[in-house]
Amino acid sequence: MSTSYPNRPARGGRLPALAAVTALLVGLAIVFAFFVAPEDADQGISQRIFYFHVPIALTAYACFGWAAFKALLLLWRKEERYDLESYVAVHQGTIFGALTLATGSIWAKASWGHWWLWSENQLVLFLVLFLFYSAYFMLRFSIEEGPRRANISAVYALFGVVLVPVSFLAIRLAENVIHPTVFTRDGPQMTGTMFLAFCVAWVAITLLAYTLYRVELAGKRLDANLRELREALTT
Amino acid sequence: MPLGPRGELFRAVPESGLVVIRARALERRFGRKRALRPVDLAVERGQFAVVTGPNGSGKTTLLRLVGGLLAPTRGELEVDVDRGRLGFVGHEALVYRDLTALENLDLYGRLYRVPERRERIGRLLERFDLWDARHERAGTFSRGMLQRLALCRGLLHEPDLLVLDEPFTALDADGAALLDRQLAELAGAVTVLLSTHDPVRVERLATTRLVLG
Amino acid sequence: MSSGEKYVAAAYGVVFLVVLAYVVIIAAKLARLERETAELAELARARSAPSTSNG
Amino acid sequence: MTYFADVAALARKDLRLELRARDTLPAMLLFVVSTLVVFHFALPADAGELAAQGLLWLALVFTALLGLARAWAPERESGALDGLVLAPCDRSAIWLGKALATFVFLGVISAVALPAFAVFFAPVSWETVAGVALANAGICAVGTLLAAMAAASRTRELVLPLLFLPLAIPLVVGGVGASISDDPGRFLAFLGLYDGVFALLCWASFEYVVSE
Repeated sequence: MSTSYPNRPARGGRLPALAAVTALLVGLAIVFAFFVAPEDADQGISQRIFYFHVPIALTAYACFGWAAFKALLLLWRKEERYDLESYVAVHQGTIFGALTLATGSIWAKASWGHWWLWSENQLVLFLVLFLFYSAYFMLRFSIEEGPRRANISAVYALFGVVLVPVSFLAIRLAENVIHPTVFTRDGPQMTGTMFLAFCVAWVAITLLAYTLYRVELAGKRLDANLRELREALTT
Repeated sequence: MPLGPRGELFRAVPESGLVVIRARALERRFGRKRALRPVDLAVERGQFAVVTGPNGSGKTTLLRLVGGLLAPTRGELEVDVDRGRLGFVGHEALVYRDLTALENLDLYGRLYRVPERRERIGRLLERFDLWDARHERAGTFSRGMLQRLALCRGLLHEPDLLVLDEPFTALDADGAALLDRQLAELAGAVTVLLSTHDPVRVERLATTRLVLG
Repeated sequence: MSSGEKYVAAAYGVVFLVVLAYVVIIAAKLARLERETAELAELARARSAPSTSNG
Repeated sequence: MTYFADVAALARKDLRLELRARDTLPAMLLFVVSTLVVFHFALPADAGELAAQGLLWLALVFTALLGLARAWAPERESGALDGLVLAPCDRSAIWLGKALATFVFLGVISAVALPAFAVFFAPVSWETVAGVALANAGICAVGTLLAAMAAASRTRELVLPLLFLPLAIPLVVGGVGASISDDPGRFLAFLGLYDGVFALLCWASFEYVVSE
């Protein structure tokens, strides 16, 4: 295990600038979603939830992917800082996963009158992933801090990323046999401006996730540094 | 013998010979608790290093680090021994309770690629006075017999480096004498890192001493 | 507000609330960190100049 | 060639331990049969065969969980895992040996559970048997590694089901699908894919679970 300190800020501190740009973009995304994009022909206003729901889902996938990437780096390079980065990425992914479930179920209620639809593959997949990654925290907090916990958390994060396509396939297979679909939903046809609103929202939400990731990482590193300082001063 | 910054004894940079174990400011933490304060150590091939210190000073942690069972939290550790060429005898015998002594050693013999496995197991069991109990389950062994079985397991594959964590515990008089003879035989040929509460017993053999604070 | 509008408001509201909750948690952590650094600074001062501190 | 010799030695060790101690296998056999009986009473009278098929898979998954909780018990009680980790053999052999032994145990359990199911509920098709075999392989591959993770945690029996169930969902989908769908081939192929993908991942990552 190399001895690079885990608490050196990896890259420069342009966090405030990042946060400002994110806030601006999120505001822009809302403006686009509500005022620029035309109302959807058949779904009406409830279609506007789509502009946040799908980008949040895509961002959750990105967080889980990022966590697996950092986990791979930890196992390969054995540098302590990747453990913290992988953990924070999983934490972000779980938050956005929960948001996906929340906004998704509100959208389902608005469009089809049911809070939960087993036929909605995306939602079911996120439910499975949410259960999986919640277990990540149960596992992580039940092992004593150290190289062993870092390795095990990393391996589990790798399993998560493999589980995504496998579960998606399973849910699709289950769809027409075990749970015949009740509501068919063809992909939302998007006009030019709708697609633009979607893209702005996607960039905004991704940046939001990255900002929160950097904020939480900074917080966790501060914690670690302070703990070391306290130890140095009190022993 | 120069004294280390924290008063522990270690050899200066060894002139000749190959360094088998080198630790620089080696530290290990379990969660918030620091189990091993920064330690420097250098042991050459064929040397007999003795680690002493009160309970909780980190002797076991240091030996498990050298054994490769733990990774350092801070500092560096190089152990120039291939995996499988190291014999580790700790507080636990690392043998299956429901397997007989013979079955345990046979399993380890296969995994450690020991040539002429049966003969070597037979000789070791005899030397450690366990031959008559070879078909009995390890679970029925007394602590002393388990410790002797663990020593057989540790020596089975003729290791280049032998790590012994307080090996004399639970051994009765003739068990300890038996271990003394065994260590005397090995000294010089095999590099040994041994932790103990009563250094006098191995004083004659020791070439390097490390006192943990 | 039609039922559709209620749901849209609810969806965006949930997102806003979660982000807000996140900011609140980070703010609380910041406050705790501030307190801890103050404590440590105190400790450091006490350690570096023991004679003057209790004079 | 020594890799498979190591795996064989490790698997034999587990089988011998189980024959000696005889504590896990009988418990699992009794558990699966009593679970099926409980399910009978849990099913409403007019529940069709479909529901029953689903319950078979539920019984198999939870029985496997019981077995997996005990998978690393001998190593944990004796600390012998340290001895195995220090051996020159590839550490994935430790996983494969344990997975094979667990597969044999699950095979014995299934050999009792399937006939019992046929007697209690509904006849068992060949596709179901194939599905059970493939699912058991997946359960052993993934479950053995998760059990090793759980073994390193303080709340072992508590955390293992949480780790295992999400990963078992695709297996249940594949298994139930193979039992009741009119095109079981697709589901059996999916189970095969699951086994292949996760066995490879377990094989590559097991080392990091048991060593530092």
